[in-house]
Amino acid sequence: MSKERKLFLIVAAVLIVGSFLITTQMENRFYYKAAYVVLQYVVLATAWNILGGYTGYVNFGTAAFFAMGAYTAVALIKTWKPPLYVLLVMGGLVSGLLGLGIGYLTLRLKGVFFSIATLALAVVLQMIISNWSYVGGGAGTAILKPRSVPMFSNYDEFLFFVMAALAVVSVAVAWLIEKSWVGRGMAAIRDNEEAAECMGVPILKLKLFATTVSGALMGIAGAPFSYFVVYIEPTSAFHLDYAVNSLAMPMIGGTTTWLGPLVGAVLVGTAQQIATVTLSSEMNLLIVGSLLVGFVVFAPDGLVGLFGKIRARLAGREA
Amino acid sequence: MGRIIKHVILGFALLLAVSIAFTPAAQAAKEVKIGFSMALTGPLGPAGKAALLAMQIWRDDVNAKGGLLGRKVKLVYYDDQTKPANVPGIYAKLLDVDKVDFIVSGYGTNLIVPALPIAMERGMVFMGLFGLDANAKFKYNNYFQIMPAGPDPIVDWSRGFFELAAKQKPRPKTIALLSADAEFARNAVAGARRNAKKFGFKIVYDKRYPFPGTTDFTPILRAVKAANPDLFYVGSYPGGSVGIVKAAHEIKLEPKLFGGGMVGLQYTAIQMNLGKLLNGITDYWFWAPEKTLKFPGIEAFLAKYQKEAPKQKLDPLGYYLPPFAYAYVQLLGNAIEATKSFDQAKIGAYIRNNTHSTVVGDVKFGKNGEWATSRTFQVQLQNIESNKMSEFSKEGKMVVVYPEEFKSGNFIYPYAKGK
Amino acid sequence: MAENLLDVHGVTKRFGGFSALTRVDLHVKENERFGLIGPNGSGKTTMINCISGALANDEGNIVFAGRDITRIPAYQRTRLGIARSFQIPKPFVSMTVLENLCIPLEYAAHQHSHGVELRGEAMEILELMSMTDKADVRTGGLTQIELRKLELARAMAAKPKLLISDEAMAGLSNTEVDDILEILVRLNEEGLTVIMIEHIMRAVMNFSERIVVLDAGEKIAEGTPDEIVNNKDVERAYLGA
Amino acid sequence: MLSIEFLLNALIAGLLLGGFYAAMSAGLSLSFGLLDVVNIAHPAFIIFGSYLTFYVNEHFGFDPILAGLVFAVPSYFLGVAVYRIYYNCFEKTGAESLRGLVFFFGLFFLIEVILIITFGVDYRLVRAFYIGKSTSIGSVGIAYRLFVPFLVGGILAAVLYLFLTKTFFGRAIMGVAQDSLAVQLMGVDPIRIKTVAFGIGIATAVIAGSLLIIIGPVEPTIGREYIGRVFAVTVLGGLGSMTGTLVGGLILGVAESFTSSFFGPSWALAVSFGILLICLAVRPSGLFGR
Amino acid sequence: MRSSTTRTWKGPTLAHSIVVDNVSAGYGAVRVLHGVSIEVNDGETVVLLGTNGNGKSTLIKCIMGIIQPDEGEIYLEADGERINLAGRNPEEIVNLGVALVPEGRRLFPRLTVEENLLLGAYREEARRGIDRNLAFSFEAFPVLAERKNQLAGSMSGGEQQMLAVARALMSAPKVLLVDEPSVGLAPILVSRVISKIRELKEEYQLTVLMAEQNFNQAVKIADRGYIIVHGEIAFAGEDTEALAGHELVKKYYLGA
Repeated sequence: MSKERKLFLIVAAVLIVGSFLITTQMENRFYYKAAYVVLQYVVLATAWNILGGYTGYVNFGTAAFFAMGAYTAVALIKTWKPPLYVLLVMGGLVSGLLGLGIGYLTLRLKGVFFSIATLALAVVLQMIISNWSYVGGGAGTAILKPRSVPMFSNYDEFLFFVMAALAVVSVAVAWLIEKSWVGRGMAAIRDNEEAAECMGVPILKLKLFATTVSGALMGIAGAPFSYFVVYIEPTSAFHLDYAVNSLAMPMIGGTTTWLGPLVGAVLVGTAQQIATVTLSSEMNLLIVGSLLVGFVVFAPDGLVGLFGKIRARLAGREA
Repeated sequence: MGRIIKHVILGFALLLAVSIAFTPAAQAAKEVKIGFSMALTGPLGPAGKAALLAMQIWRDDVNAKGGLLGRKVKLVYYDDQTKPANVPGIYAKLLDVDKVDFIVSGYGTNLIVPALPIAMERGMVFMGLFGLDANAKFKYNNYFQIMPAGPDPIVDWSRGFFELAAKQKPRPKTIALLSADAEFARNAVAGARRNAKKFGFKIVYDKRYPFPGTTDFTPILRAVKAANPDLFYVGSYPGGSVGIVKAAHEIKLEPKLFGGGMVGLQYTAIQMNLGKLLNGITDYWFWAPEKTLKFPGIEAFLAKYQKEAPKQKLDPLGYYLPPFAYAYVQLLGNAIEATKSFDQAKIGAYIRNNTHSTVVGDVKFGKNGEWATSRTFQVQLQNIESNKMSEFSKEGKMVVVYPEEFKSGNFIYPYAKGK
Repeated sequence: MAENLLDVHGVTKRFGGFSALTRVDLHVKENERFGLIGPNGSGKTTMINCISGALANDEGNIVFAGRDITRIPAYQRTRLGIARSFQIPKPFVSMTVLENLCIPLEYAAHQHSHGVELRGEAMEILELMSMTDKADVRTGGLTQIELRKLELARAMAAKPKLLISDEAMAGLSNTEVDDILEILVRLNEEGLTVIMIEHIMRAVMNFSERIVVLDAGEKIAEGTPDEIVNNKDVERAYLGA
Repeated sequence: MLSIEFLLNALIAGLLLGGFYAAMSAGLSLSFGLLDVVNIAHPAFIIFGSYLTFYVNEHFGFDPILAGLVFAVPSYFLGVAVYRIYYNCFEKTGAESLRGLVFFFGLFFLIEVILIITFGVDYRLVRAFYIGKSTSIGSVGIAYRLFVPFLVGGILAAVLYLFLTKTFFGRAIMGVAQDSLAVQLMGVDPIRIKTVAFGIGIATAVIAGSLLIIIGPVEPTIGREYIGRVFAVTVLGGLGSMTGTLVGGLILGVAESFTSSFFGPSWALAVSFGILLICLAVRPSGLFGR
Repeated sequence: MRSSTTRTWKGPTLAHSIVVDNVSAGYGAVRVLHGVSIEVNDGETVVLLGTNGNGKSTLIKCIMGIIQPDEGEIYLEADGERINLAGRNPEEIVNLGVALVPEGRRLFPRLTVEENLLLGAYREEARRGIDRNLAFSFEAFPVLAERKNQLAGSMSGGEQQMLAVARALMSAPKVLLVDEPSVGLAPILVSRVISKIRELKEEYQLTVLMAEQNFNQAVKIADRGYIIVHGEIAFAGEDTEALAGHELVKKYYLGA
């Protein structure tokens, strides 16, 4: 167990260092921008999956948590322009608390009501942000990103590195949860709440843990958003696409393991980036929608499950 | 253990595949490439598509004459889906992968601002298409914006409306302000608020409505009616504009002057739907088939546009955005020709320092790349008798009542008289 | 005489206007084999739900191992040593049999203490149930009998002081019933207290040292199996007046 | 500003809007409230209906209401097909909770995209003789544009109410949600009942779509604005109660109208969603939850 | 125990009877019934006795098509026709004129009393006589008439059981199956329900099969009965007196 953990952490560290080294070598900014978006979806999909995949509660409000992270950052930037890591921490904190709150309010309900409540939450928060003129309100506001940053040749590369590190960290968090007693307890809740409670699993605590961690990761992913787009306004920060994608990606990749959302986010996210600059975006949406419905109907365990099945079949043939 | 390593390798293989996918095809020889993002889907999609058509017409016009400095023009564009988050990636791709020679903006403030820092970093001339004060924070000197708002765009935008109001006898005293809760409308109303103060009108109602998400405007307009304003300035988007006009007629809301910043009333489909309901409304306008606005080349352009538009299900008349979409690339092209150079700094300086003749008239830029003087028309809709399209391509329906210089008919006051 | 492990004092549970349990007392001694019987709808399952914490009783209190547990949540009761099996099996479907056992082992028996070899312990329990060959099978691949055994195994994996077996034998063949009885007897010999709810009279009568009979939410009899068989009230409850 | 007349007008406007909200939510009340099928895509079907209405109004001059009624028939079969897929893929295997929800979410998205591809992203409107006219009773003004949807919505809710309580089939729909085995014991095939009920739900969504486009212009993604509203109405009124849906719709309409009138329209949406959140937290069975 | 060969074929009459022939059934891999054969002849009231978990309800569910038997056959002999029930689903069987008062009543708690009754008359044949049957239900159970607009879920247990019986009769059945009518009822109500069933049986000329653990109540109305233990017919009493051999019954019941 611990040997596996060590190896995983080493790989994670190597990936972070690797993504830093990439920035010293490669110039083309487009790749950084595209990679940033894909990595941002890795974080969101992984975060969604901690609650949705591991624990079995479908969150339609990803955009709310994401945007709360982004707007926490905007408010801070407007106030005293703290360094990025402060934005990340605060964005995570606010969205984590939001997750805790909404969890406390609704998790005693049937799963479906939780989902509807998250949907409603996104709308209410968007309204509130739209009416808060300090962060630009409905009109939005332009955010000047710092002109330079030590060790990086420009801010885009720095943002890419930050998001790469966040992606690695969030996948690592998901992995640690999955492999720990917490993750096993979450799986028990997903399978049967009543039985889980009778086996000694503190279901309310674990569910609140899941909403908090999931929300916090989404908030952290949102914190650098305003620096990335330079201009932030509620409709784009609260866009339903975040909810659809962060749910579709794990569904396509597979929801029960850390690998599923990663694979889903990388594949679908990359495909979207390519489609944005090649196909028309209607086709882009059509593809995501069809993939989502197709996978849910035909391959409910996602790509990871599909590969597992194929491998099992091949192994069976060899034997 | 081995599994993790395998996954990592898999991941890198994937990354590699991705970068191959993004590698551009072989460079076509000797074209001048102009790159931009455009809203082809999403809320701004319809207008964005029309703008694209206008730009394509310009490209064909230029190429028919032999191109720019002997090189053919090629447009490279991607759909930003009206999502600001897509814009930075698109411009990075245009510059680093497609290696375009020039960039111009997409349509609308939200989609211009995310691209501006990129243009700044690369020191490129950046033509803007309908951005409202987009450069206020950046103050980039090579940014030029084609919408005729004026040097202080947010305030100048509605100045005409207020100047008209101030001239009436007896002088109106009170005003109600209503805006959609989104970028343009809020800015427009913010400007109106300042103008109201400047002209000494008392604000008796000042509220925002959610956009999108408002189904019915009746309760809102009743609240306005209860406040009984002389003037009613509205900042709204197409969906809301229609709802507001209809609800205003239903509850017989009759301020003395009504309109201002309502987007959508300039669109042919909406005009055809509202028909007679439009009469008497005074709204901002950019171009109308009035005798005072026959700028050189505009009629030829519109003829080409109107031939193609129905095929693409675009606004069939195209008076609103297309002439300006044509003009902002026309202006860039003319600058290239005039300087006989592809040097960004030279072209920027030329645009900054000269007056340019375009299909939307003479353009001179001032502070922050906005027009040196405001030329936002106030148009009053008059004598509309039916819902037919031909109704709106005739002279005398969209009467320019401000500024004096372009005035094409008489202003009818109060609103109820024009109804 | 051993001390009472479980004391249920005057527990009442109402659903709307309907009283499922009316002031019921139960006293289960340490290491006792205790039978709880009653006709259908007499309130047996409600009683278990109140003891295990799935339902909150309206009146009365429940004391387990000297501690009042009336208001503490179900998972903590399990950790204190009350485990139950479900009448209708509720396995964790995404897990293998072994992983199913690891949940209670980890959460209730060891409460996440480090360095415990869960698999080994789980295998021991499976051995007891003669299910070792199914350790790595997902629960979807189990037969009904195996699912019932899993229910029991999972309850035992919580390492309880008190095991409540809710109709664990319904539908099993005679030999299978004997198998399970044997397991329960052995566990009891090792110190486990067992409450058995069962319709298979042969099993309850043979197993139990003491039996309580519920009817329409009230306790109508208590005694040794012999006393119960010859109790007129019990006969009336089962055979009707 | 707080005159009786003003109050009355705000109330009437809210009630008119509320009747329409009830019509929008009636189908969801069937599928979600009675059949436990969480049809998140319901608003997308409404917008789908708006576009069908737009198409025949634009090209053949069909009256929008008539168009809605005519299209209700084929869309019933569309609903039947959707439910068949849902049943076979999710309900039968017992995987409906998570994946079924995601299925409908994906469907929502697909319908949007298909509408964009077919009709473009423009705002679309319809014409009808009653649009733009109004009447007044005393000091209370009533716009036909709102009154017609209110009327049709009310009739729709009433017809559904009568159908559910007065016909054998309707009672079977009510029954199937409560105990599908017991319904079988009455000689009813529960799957058939559910299929028909879901189909009717989609048919009403399409009718509601024709009402929506009478009230105001519609674009393909506008359905998103109504997800929260229709669920708010359904949950607020109490799952599965047609009377509750009607009352829930009226409450929401009046709440929005009052907020718009007295506090400013920008809070209207938040207030109605706030009601939903509070309702979920405090009394999930809704006002009329039986 | 009877073997299936002793069964006599009835000529073409309007008779309705049920024949269960050597049926084995269960849930998943759990066998609950092991080769059970019973028959219920036209106009008879037959009780199926035994404590819970012995297979009474499973047998009733088999007849009703809720569970399909693994082995053996179930016939409905109706109007001279012999219809195999195995493989049919409950709604088909209801349409053949068999109705069940299920264990636990399974009313529609959020429908009114009257709506519950009307839903009982869903099948085509029952709709024709609906007014008469509804009137009869209200006459037979005056309490239902009093509470016809009350929600079924808000009534007391005894009233609910009455409603369940009345609802089953609304489908105008020829054969009535009753599963554990006494569950959760006070003794006084049990006897009231049981005697009502007898009364109705006479009135409708029904054939009744009742599963019941309350022995003393059940034998009051039974013509004869079976005792089922561990999924097998342990005793077939040709009349109530044979069943009343208390000691034997007690043995089977309490396992003593």
